Amino acid sequence: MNSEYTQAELHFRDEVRQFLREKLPEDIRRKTLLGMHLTKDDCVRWQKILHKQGWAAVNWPVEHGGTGWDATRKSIFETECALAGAPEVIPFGMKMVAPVIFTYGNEEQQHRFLPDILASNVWWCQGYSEPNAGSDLASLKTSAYRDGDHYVVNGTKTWTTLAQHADWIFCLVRTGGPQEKNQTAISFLLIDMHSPGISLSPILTLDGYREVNEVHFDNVRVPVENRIGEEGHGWTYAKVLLTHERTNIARVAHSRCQLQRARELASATPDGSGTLMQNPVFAHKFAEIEIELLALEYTELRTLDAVRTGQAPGPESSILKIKGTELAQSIDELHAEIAACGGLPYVPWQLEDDFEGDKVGSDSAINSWLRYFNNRKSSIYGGSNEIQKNIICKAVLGL
Amino acid sequence: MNSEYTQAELHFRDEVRQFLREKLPEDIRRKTLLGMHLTKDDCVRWQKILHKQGWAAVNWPVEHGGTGWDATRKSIFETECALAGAPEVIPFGMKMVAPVIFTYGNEEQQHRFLPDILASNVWWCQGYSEPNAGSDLASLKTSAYRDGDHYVVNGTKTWTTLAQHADWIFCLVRTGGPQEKNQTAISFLLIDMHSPGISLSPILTLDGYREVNEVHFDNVRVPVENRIGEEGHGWTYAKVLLTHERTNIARVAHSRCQLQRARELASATPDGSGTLMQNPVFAHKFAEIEIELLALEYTELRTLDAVRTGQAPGPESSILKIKGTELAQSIDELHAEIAACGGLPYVPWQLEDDFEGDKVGSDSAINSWLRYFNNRKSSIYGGSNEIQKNIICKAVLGL
Amino acid sequence: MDFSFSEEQQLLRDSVIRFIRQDYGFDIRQKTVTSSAPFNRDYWQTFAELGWLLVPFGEDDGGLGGSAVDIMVVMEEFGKGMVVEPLLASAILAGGLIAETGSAAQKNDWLQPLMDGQLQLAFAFAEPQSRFDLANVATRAEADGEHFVVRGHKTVVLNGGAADTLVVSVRSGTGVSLLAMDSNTPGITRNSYKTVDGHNAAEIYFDAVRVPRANLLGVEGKALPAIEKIIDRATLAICAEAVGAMESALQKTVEYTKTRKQFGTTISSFQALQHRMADMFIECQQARSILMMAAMQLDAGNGVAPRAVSAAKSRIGKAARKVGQEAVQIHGGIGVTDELDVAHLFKRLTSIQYLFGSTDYHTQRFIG
Amino acid sequence: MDFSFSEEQQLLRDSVIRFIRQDYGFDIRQKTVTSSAPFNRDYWQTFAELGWLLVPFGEDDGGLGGSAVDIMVVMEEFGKGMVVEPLLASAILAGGLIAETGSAAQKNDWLQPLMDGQLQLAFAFAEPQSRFDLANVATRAEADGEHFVVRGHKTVVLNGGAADTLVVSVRSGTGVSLLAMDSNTPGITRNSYKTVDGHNAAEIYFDAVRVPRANLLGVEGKALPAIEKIIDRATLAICAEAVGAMESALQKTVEYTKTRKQFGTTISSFQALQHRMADMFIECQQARSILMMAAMQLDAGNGVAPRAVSAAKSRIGKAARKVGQEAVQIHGGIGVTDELDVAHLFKRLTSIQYLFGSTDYHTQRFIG
Repeated sequence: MNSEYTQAELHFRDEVRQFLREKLPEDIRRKTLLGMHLTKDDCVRWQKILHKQGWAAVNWPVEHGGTGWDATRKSIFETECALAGAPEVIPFGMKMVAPVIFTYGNEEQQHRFLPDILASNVWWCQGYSEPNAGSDLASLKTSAYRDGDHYVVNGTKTWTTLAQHADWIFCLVRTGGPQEKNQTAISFLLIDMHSPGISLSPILTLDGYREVNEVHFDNVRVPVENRIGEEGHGWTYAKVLLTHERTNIARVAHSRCQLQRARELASATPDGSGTLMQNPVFAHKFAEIEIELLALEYTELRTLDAVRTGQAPGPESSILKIKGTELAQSIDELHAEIAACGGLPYVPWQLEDDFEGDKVGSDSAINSWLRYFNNRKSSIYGGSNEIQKNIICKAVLGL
Repeated sequence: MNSEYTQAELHFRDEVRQFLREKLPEDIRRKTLLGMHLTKDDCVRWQKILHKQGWAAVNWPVEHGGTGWDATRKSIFETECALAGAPEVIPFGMKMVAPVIFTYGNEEQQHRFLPDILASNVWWCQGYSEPNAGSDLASLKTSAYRDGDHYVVNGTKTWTTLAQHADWIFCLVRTGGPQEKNQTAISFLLIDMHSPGISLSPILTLDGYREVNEVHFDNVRVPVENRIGEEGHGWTYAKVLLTHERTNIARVAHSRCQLQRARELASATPDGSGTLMQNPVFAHKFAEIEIELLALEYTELRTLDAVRTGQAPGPESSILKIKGTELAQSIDELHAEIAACGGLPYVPWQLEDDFEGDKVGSDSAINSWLRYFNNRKSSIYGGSNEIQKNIICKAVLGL
Repeated sequence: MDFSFSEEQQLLRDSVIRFIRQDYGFDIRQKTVTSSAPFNRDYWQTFAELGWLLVPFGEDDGGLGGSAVDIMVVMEEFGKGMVVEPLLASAILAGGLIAETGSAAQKNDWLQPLMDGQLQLAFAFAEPQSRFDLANVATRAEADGEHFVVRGHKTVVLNGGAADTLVVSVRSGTGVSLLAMDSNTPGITRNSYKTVDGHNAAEIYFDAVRVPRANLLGVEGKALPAIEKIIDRATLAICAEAVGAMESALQKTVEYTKTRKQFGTTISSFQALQHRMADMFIECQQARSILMMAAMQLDAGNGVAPRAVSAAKSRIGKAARKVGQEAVQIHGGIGVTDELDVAHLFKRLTSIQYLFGSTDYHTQRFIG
Repeated sequence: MDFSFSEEQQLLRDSVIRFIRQDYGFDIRQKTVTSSAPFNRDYWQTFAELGWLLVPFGEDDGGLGGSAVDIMVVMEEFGKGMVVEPLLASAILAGGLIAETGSAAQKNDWLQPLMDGQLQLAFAFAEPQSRFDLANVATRAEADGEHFVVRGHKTVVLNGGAADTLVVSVRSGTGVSLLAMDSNTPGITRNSYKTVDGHNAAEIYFDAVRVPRANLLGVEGKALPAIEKIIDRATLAICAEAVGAMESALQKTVEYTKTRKQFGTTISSFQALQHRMADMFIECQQARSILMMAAMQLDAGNGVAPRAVSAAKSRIGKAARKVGQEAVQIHGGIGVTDELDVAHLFKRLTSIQYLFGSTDYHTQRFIG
């Protein structure tokens, strides 16, 4: 049992650090560290820089242009990116639909879709949740009836992140009749967002930003060749993908980076006769979070080690989701506390690069409350923490 | 809206204080403040002192020898007793069976039982819980079949506090056939503990003390005249009594007294270069408990005020049980933390008045862990806190 | 001991409840919040007509009594409706300071028009470096004949964008003083904005602002006790607001779970959620209890009031955090959208945790 | 990076598991605990025969390697079985100090017989006024020719009742020193007792106890670093014990809920309890993770070990509190009886929270 990196791994880490020092654009870095929403251009610009380096597709096999890294290298890469203030990849194309396509898609689909994902030429979004099926994915209602060599899709998807940028959406749809209630009637479709019959309704999140949308399908015709795998097997493919989604969800490096920023900010915040960081009660709370993060880091490493030695990331990885989001939220809350009433002004536009005018307070204070508000979502989306506990109860504790 | 006492109430408070100063035996006071188990003699001695003063039966009507006090006076009395270190009354006779007897018992039963309870001549215990019916009282199995002018009782009661001292037990028994599963088959019996067929099995609690027992009934013959009220109505009587049990369960004054002791002890406990009470993190935790207690005090006062103005103590009083026990437990835990490893030695006998020998550590440290252990029961007994939450959900939130 | 409201308080409460129910629906509130106006001025007139602007003031000043319990009654209902009109900033805070320290002439100039609904006030006290310390005042007022010359920067001044008259804490001589001044006085620059919870506020910069000595409120250099006293009243007011907001959040959460279906049943049937709602209920009740305690102690005026207020702010801050977060979490996805009232209750409950001192700050102030 | 045990560690672990399962049932353990013997001396011989007494020591001292991971492997299983035989007090603590500071002759005198199972040791460091401060030593050793004369009082000395030889921290000259002494040396008085968790301990009084200078361990006045190092190892050991005890408590709780019926169904079907057990599981996993982190840092010996150990003790203390309390609460009435193993796991988990520094103490030490 030991926690040392090999020489090769240390060398790889240095290489990543140097790349980030040289290639990460400063404006993107600033926004990321502040926890701001990035523009579409910001995201694509960074992805294309990664692609040029050959590091865009961290979790893809080499044959499709992926890095082919093992779990340790992936972890080193993601850690260094987060610590340096590089944005996280928008997951829908790269991390979510691509693994389904290269695992379950046919060769034609792989050639058609993967290169554009790899090069960040197309923007994908996800069509899983529906207005009346939050965590209960299997009860979805969006229908796709067969009409010749097309499906005709009707229904509404919701919580679709950044659908306003998207060229394509991957959807779970019900291909069986409505009487067929169970999961075997669900299929996995790729749908061109420019198809006639698709419309969007924006949903503002509680920080006032258009982060998610409802996507309405009104007799949208989708070629049958856009179906992944077999009809009625969509649920199986989606589940694999959900597990995939959970493996990097602890966001340890991201949290460590934000905690370090909190320390710097608190050390510069006056409190009584000293600084907030010197306040013993604040320092105690801070240390408890730091320690929890240390524990989570090793929980994640243990999971990676289990993957390395051939064990699948079991339902124990639900811990990563629960603790990862709780921790990120408590760090957001630390930032909100450091900012205190400095977080009250609602002036997000002054954080943009092109803002001209008198600024209110500090950028970090201004964005801290908005980030705290917005990230309440993280314990809800992607399988709510309550669902994760149900999984632990059923699959681990046998309850 | 105001929280002032009237002149008459202030005068009454002074009277109680003087009485306690003069009449509370020092040895009993010491044990109570330490949170030790009292002997039967301790309990009876103090009850008889109260009886001599006419203050034994705080919650009884005047016609049966009670004080007839209103809610405010009762509260003043109980507060002053707790702050002075007077023991709480053993509730089974005085507070639990007596209200059932003077409310639902016939005149003969009232004459036969109440005077001895008032004078603390007999010791009562409670026979509700059974080995397979913890919080689920209605599922009890102890049977009482009719045989002429007797019931013949068979079964086992458990968690019977201090049954080893008891002369009488009041029991819920099943008088309907076993097929009659619901609550309408339950009757309320008074049973002489000296009856043939009764035997006890002690249960040690986790502090090593014989606090509770199993009481076994093997063809115990109980005269029909010992039944309270009508056959099959026992559940109704018991429920009234359970509500009664919940009204003084917040134990605010007791907690305040113990919190004050914790402050004194922490102020005398070295920690780093100062005292534990000067440690900002400890002081913060202490203050949070102090504030919670203040809130609970006013929650209790609001309940009392509601009773005064004619509203029954509703299911909201479940809060008093939940918060009262949680607070008392967190104060116990403060004492355990103050004692730290000083609580490790298991030498309870050295706290007894007649102990001769070399003492280990301080009495308060020695008893602190035992009290912490033992009082884990308080969130379980008397309707567990989970059951109280169910009550809130059902009766208050309509869930 | 008596926990019931007086008849007048009951009437006052009913009138606020009626207004919120009939005129202050969530959609209407949001229309104000997303508009460029700092708040709805018609409603302010309504407040004046209904006499609510008199509530914070004693009868000597032409008010209705001004007890802490009175303020509590109004603010609790305001909390349920998330009212953004600046009763707190204009009347309780700035007005309260003038009532506490002003001369008869000063009250005539500013208090009377305030109570009539004609004048907006704001109290500018916080500075970028002051955090929660009311005595940490860097804005200076130098005497210059019959004037003071004021220089400095006040931050997040509640109602600062709308105020006609500012009450400003300044350092002058050896202590802290209060100056009232027209917000259009030359040398004053305001940068106004909405806050995350829909109220209005401003950064205010003072660049050699000349203020007549006659505008000094109370004794020069001795303003701190009055400031502390009025901030304590304002703290109680937002505690009451929080209690109202929490009760509303709980009620809406319970109702939502009774209609929301998942896995073929309403989510109100999930015991894990039930017990968490029971915990929210307990938080609400404990918060209400300590609020009443603090209100009664403030009205008793017996010297323990500051500690009582800090106890309340600390406990209610804790409750506000938990109830706000749980309400959002139990609502699930819809709970993090701008369209849901609960999301806005959560935001206001967050603000209240930090306004006039954070939870930890007040716990430490309680310790003393 | 590698989280797997070596083959030797796997074998060691299997042998402890087998012993606990076959020979250390709860009833047998309770027989020892309620007897007047400090522990079961036959089992101690078994430990010696199985080589477990060699585990904490390096190969140079005749041990098996003595890594922190090795200690972790044994202590975790001891935690599950609630083993009361004094591997911690005798071998890891007192033996560890002798291995760390002793001369070859001293190791021959005390370490060899310890590893053979022939000698019981104890480390007397805590004093009534010292709380968790290892440098707070009032017990004095005055030099008197070739002897020290020791006066003082050591409290709650683990295994103090059974120890043949005591290692005592004393103040001598300008610093803290370590003296080994026969526990029957004239002037030593012991008041022995059981602890609430079934171990044995003693108050030890030193009244002008004459100890030969040859019994000084290491350099006079310079013992503190060695003491801190060994206490850190012992802290890791009880952290591992806690992780084992918690896992056992969780497992027993889950099993109990599957059999216990209330309201016509097993209580394992109540979702409120289910989610609390999920929380317990998460606590167990986080505790295990940080334990492994600390063990690896101790073995790396890279200077961050003390902070790593404090992080582990702090986090595991928190988990121990929660898991212990919840296990009792979910068991209900039976959980607070002496007859249930879970009640004893809870008691041991409480002890571990305070041994070698409370949760808050270690959080503060982590801050530095």
